[in-house]
Amino acid sequence: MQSNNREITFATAINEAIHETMAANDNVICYGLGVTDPKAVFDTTKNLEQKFGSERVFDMPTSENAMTGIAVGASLNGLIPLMTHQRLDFFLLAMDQLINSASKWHYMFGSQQSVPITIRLILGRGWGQGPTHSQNLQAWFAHMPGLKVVMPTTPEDAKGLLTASILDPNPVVFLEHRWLHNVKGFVPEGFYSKPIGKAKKVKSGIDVTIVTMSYMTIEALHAVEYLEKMGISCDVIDLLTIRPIDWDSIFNSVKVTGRILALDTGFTTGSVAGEIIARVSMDCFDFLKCKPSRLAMPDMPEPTSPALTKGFYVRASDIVIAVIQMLGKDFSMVKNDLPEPIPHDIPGDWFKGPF
Amino acid sequence: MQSNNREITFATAINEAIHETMAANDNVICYGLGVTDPKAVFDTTKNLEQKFGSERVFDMPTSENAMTGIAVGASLNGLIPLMTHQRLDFFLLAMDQLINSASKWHYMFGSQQSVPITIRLILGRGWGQGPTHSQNLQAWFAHMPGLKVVMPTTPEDAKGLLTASILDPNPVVFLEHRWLHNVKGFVPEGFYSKPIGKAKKVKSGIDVTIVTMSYMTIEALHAVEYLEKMGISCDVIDLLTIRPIDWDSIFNSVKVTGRILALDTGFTTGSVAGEIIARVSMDCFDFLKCKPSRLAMPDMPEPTSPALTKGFYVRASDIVIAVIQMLGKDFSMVKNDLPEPIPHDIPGDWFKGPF
Amino acid sequence: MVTDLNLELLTLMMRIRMVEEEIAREYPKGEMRCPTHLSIGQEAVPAALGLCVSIKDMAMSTHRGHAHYIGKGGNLKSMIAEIYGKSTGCSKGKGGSMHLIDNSVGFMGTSAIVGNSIPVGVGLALASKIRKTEQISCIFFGDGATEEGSYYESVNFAVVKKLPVLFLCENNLYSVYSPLNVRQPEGRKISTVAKAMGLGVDEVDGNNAIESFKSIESAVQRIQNNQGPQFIEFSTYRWLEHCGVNYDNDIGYRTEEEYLRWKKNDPISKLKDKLLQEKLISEVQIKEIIAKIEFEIKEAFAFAKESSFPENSEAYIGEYAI
Amino acid sequence: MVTDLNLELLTLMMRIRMVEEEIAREYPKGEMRCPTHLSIGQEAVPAALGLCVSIKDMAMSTHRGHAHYIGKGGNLKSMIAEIYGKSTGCSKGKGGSMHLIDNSVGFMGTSAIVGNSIPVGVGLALASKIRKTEQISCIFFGDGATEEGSYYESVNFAVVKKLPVLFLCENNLYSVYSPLNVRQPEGRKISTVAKAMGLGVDEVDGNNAIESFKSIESAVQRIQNNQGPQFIEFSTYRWLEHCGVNYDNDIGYRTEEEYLRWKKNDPISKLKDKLLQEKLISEVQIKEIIAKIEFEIKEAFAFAKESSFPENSEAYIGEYAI
Ligand SMILES: Cc1ncc(C[n+]2csc(CCOP(=O)(O)OP(=O)(O)O)c2C)c(N)n1
Ligand SMILES: Cc1ncc(C[n+]2csc(CCOP(=O)(O)OP(=O)(O)O)c2C)c(N)n1
Ligand SMILES: [Mg+2]
Ligand SMILES: [Mg+2]
Repeated sequence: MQSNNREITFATAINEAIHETMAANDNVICYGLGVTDPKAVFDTTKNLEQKFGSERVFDMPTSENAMTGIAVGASLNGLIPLMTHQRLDFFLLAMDQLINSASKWHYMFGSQQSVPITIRLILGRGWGQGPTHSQNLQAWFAHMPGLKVVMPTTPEDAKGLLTASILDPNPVVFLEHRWLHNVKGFVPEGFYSKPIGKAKKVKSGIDVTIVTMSYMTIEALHAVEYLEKMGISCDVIDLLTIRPIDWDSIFNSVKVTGRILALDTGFTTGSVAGEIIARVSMDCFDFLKCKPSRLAMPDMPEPTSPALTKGFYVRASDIVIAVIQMLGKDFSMVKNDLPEPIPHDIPGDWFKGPF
Repeated sequence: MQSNNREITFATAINEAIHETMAANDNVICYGLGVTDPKAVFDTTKNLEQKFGSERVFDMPTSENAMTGIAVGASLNGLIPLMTHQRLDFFLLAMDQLINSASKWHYMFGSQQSVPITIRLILGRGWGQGPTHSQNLQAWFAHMPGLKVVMPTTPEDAKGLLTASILDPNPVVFLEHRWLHNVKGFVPEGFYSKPIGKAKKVKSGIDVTIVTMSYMTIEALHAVEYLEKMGISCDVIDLLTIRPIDWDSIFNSVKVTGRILALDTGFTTGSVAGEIIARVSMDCFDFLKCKPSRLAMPDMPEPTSPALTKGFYVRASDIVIAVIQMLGKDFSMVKNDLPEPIPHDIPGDWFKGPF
Repeated sequence: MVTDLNLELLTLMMRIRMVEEEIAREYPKGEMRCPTHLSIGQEAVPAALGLCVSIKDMAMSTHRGHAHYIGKGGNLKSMIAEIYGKSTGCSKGKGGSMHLIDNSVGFMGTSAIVGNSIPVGVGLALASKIRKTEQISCIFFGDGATEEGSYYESVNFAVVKKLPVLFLCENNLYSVYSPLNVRQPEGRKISTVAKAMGLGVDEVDGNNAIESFKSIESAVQRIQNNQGPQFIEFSTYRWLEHCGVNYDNDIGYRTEEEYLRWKKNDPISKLKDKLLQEKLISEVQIKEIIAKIEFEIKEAFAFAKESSFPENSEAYIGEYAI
Repeated sequence: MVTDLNLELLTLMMRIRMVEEEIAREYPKGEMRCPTHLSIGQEAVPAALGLCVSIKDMAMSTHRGHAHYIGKGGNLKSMIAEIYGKSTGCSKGKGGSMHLIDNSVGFMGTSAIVGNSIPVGVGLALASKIRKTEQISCIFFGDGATEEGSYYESVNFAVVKKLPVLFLCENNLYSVYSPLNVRQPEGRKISTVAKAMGLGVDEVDGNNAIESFKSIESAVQRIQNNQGPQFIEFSTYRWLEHCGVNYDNDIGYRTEEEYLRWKKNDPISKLKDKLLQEKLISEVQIKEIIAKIEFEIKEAFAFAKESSFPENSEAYIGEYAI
């Protein structure tokens, strides 16, 4: 790892990870709709074809299921495929190959062959993405034996974890929240990887444990800043990997704080956050000082109209309120202090739509 | 509802529900692989073609995804399709149509049209079904807004709930555990329906709440019988519907017992049982006398060899032990008293393989 | 009669074009906050279909659905309001540009998932056959959609059951920025495969409204004569970017020359010039048509803008039908 | 040379048949506790393929995979042990009859999900092309699998990328108990559609081992000559029930006459009688072959039965590769 750090975006970090990994290993191939087009999947696949040639980097037919099976087959014969989809929703076409082939191959053939494929899925939100361009179905993947599921937040983690995902001998689902692509952060140059399955403490505190993932970490950090001013300190754990989950980090934190709030970017019922509440309630029961809490998306398809998504997402203010409620304090000013940004349906000024 | 009760199997109850509903409503159609073949999907579709003709009852090409979309379209134009798959695993091919079309149509088109389709999925277990013929992925469906998900246990409930599912104006996933098909029970004659979304108390007790579903209810009832002899009484709630879940029934019970054990036929992590533990821990925290508990399938693909499935499934003895542990009593005799049946990989003598 | 048809085709194409152009003008203001795929350059096929079938016949479409909706006779105000996310929108703001519906004219819906609406359209026809309603189901899709497995599954079932389906493939050479040759074998025609699958097949210049009309008309007749499901491949071209409202010939996935060649082949100018030349229509008439459409469009946009947004609480309603 | 080939084909077919027959005899004892799909009647194609390609070439197969595994040269002991669920099985008991693998001879796996192994086979070929290993990927599937969308998606990609794939469709007229005509349009051939999709195509009597061999041989040559992916449709028939080991002509989905007609067309007797008639082989030789195979089978079953079951703890190992 080089020490020379620079501020780059999450999207550029993804791009660097692919460049570095393809340079390091000739067997890595990269394909998906739009991978070689002028928009380069939000710039994440920029210059790959130029650098590594059109045999290793290519566009594909709109055939999500077969192209996943093709990744499986290619991986069985020596390649390391990285496939990209511009929305998770499109990948629902490929559940047969992901679940019946990729996730089980190693187990069901007696550990003789492994399936080192990585599937990048982009999670939509806001700006009229609507019901079928906004689904955050990580809970499905986290339920499946044989899959690893990665959901980074920072550019640095994104780069290191994408490298690790590509080189991992197992099928990895790598989830990129669209609202993170333009977030900037310090990222080491050159090739490096970060361990899959390790959560990260992004803030230390003693009052409440906040377990979070992906874009929710951004909101959590806003919330924690506000809470600090109130004298409340939170232990914030960014999961990074949601299968396998780093339970030790969570349990150790809860054993100190005695309080847990789990955040999720997906539908509430059956969410990964729910699994976290369940495990903490079972494994840390005696440490809990108050009822555990969860904040996730409403159990509704995401509507398209901006009027309908107002107040629809979990925001810093909701997190603050949930934390304050656990501590039995007054939260009447929170919504005033932390109003929903206007416009509420974009991650920042950089986002000009439509995707 | 007629009062004349008779003992019939779960499979016959399913068959009756379809017969009655097709007779009551000319718009109901029934299709799926094998629906008209001599085996009649484990006898559940017997005589339907003879009775209702080959326009309304028909076999189909092996095209799970399109045939689901075709059900959606047919339902938008006045029909009420009932589709059957011999294993849930095959239906993974159809997630696009189930999730992106069926589950969202009503919402995303502003409540103008509904999609009254029912998908029967059979859940495999044992006898070498192996990794891709045994998946109990109800947690996926229970996570999806817009779907209803039904998992009955008894023949009586199966008949009433299948009728309700077919006639419900929404897409319903109806899950039949293969180990229930030959279970017998009293079933009313004639047309009747039972409400979707209502759980059923199958046993009243005060010490521990057991929340269960589908085949796990059978094991739970064995367990409860044993526990009764030990002087432990359980409140057993058979969910019947896992989306939407009847939270009131669960919470009311836990408020009395202060202890909960949730059972599931699916993989442990991310299971419906986990969601139940999470909700109970959040909503009934102050009532809990001890840590909540969950028993579900190992987080592993189901292996094929009978040697490998020995002790793999949740059995009455496991349930008994979990309950006794909550009460802090001795469970050293349980595995002796309640050994795994031999052979362990079939539901009973009636099962001759291979499916 | 023929004159009337020509005029109707021209008018309907102009209506589609002018609506899309107005959307393109207004879109940069950021009030239509949803992904929007325009059909400028592709007006002939939707217009021809709309004039060929009755409102009891059904249509299903895709992400690029405005033109099909308007062609089929969908309510303009409701469509514009939907794109603006208003409660008066055809999907009450829940769906946006990619989820248009007007059941009153048989426009049954659109899907934002490529290939997804094809089996749904076949299902409509299955019901039509079983319920003996004599409706035809018309399914619009692009060249890219024929790469999805569900397309083949749908075609196979339609042929097995001899369903009243008209498959309308608008081949505009691109799927997003991907040209055909990275997705389908060079030299293989979509219609050739369709024919081998068992569909009755035609191929036609999708920028020629009259030829498109004739092709659809005869396909509809073949369906009505029980000759089974039919397929037409239309060659056409979108002028603007895939999603959004700008020209994008500069970004490098296609050439300016290619675009100019297709622009010359504009379905609207071609028909207009022909009718003017043959004196079947006058400049004055055209001006009148334009004025009338402009008025309608103004009305529709005013309606949309003035309509109220749905109450926030509406977001939490409609998971289930009752 | 030709004699040798004939003899090899006959021997390999007999080997497949006799293994399946022994499974059928032992299965009712309930010690092979997994769904099992036999290929009795369909021995010619797997034998021909196995003799046409080298062990560096790869094969992917389906639920009905025993014959393909044996044809490709898979280890017999490991297969039988797998069906018995033993730790010495080719998948260590994890997979059973429907999950056979022998990487040492290029038998890359099978799938219990219809159509599922087709794209996987195409992926093998993609790697072969990119890594320039010169391997061919041979994909076995049934008539039913051609109804799955993933089949078309796979074919399309193989043609676009000109991959070294040989698609082998064993059309045995049934998918479980469903005859072709409820699943595919009457009169449409699977090979016709394959050809329209862009594959090089042949059609052959899949019960004629020599013809099957020739067809495969020439398809392999075409692949090696860079003529792109190839497809062969073999007409054939399974004698026993879909899943399990019994005759089931009595249950009503097919007629005894149909079965008898196909039984007369037995690939093994046909070749054997021909060779006997032409005096290219003697009854004595055949007895020797039988004795040799019987010995192997006895050994394999003994091995399987004597092998130990996997430790129970093995069930919890292998979720991930390390
Ligand atoms: C299943 C799926 N994959 C990918 C996408 C992204 N996508 C949106 S539109 C489109 C292009 C489809 O091309 P075509 O069918 O030719 O229609 P056109 O846009 O040219 O009208 C793609 C790939 C999607 N919406 N759904
Ligand atoms: C996706 C899927 N759908 C259904 C099944 C059930 N099934 C198992 S084998 C089979 C028959 C397939 O027929 P074909 O491809 O012709 O192969 P054959 O059995 O005739 O060799 C079916 C439908 C399955 N395993 N997977
Ligand atoms: Mg196109
Ligand atoms: Mg077959």
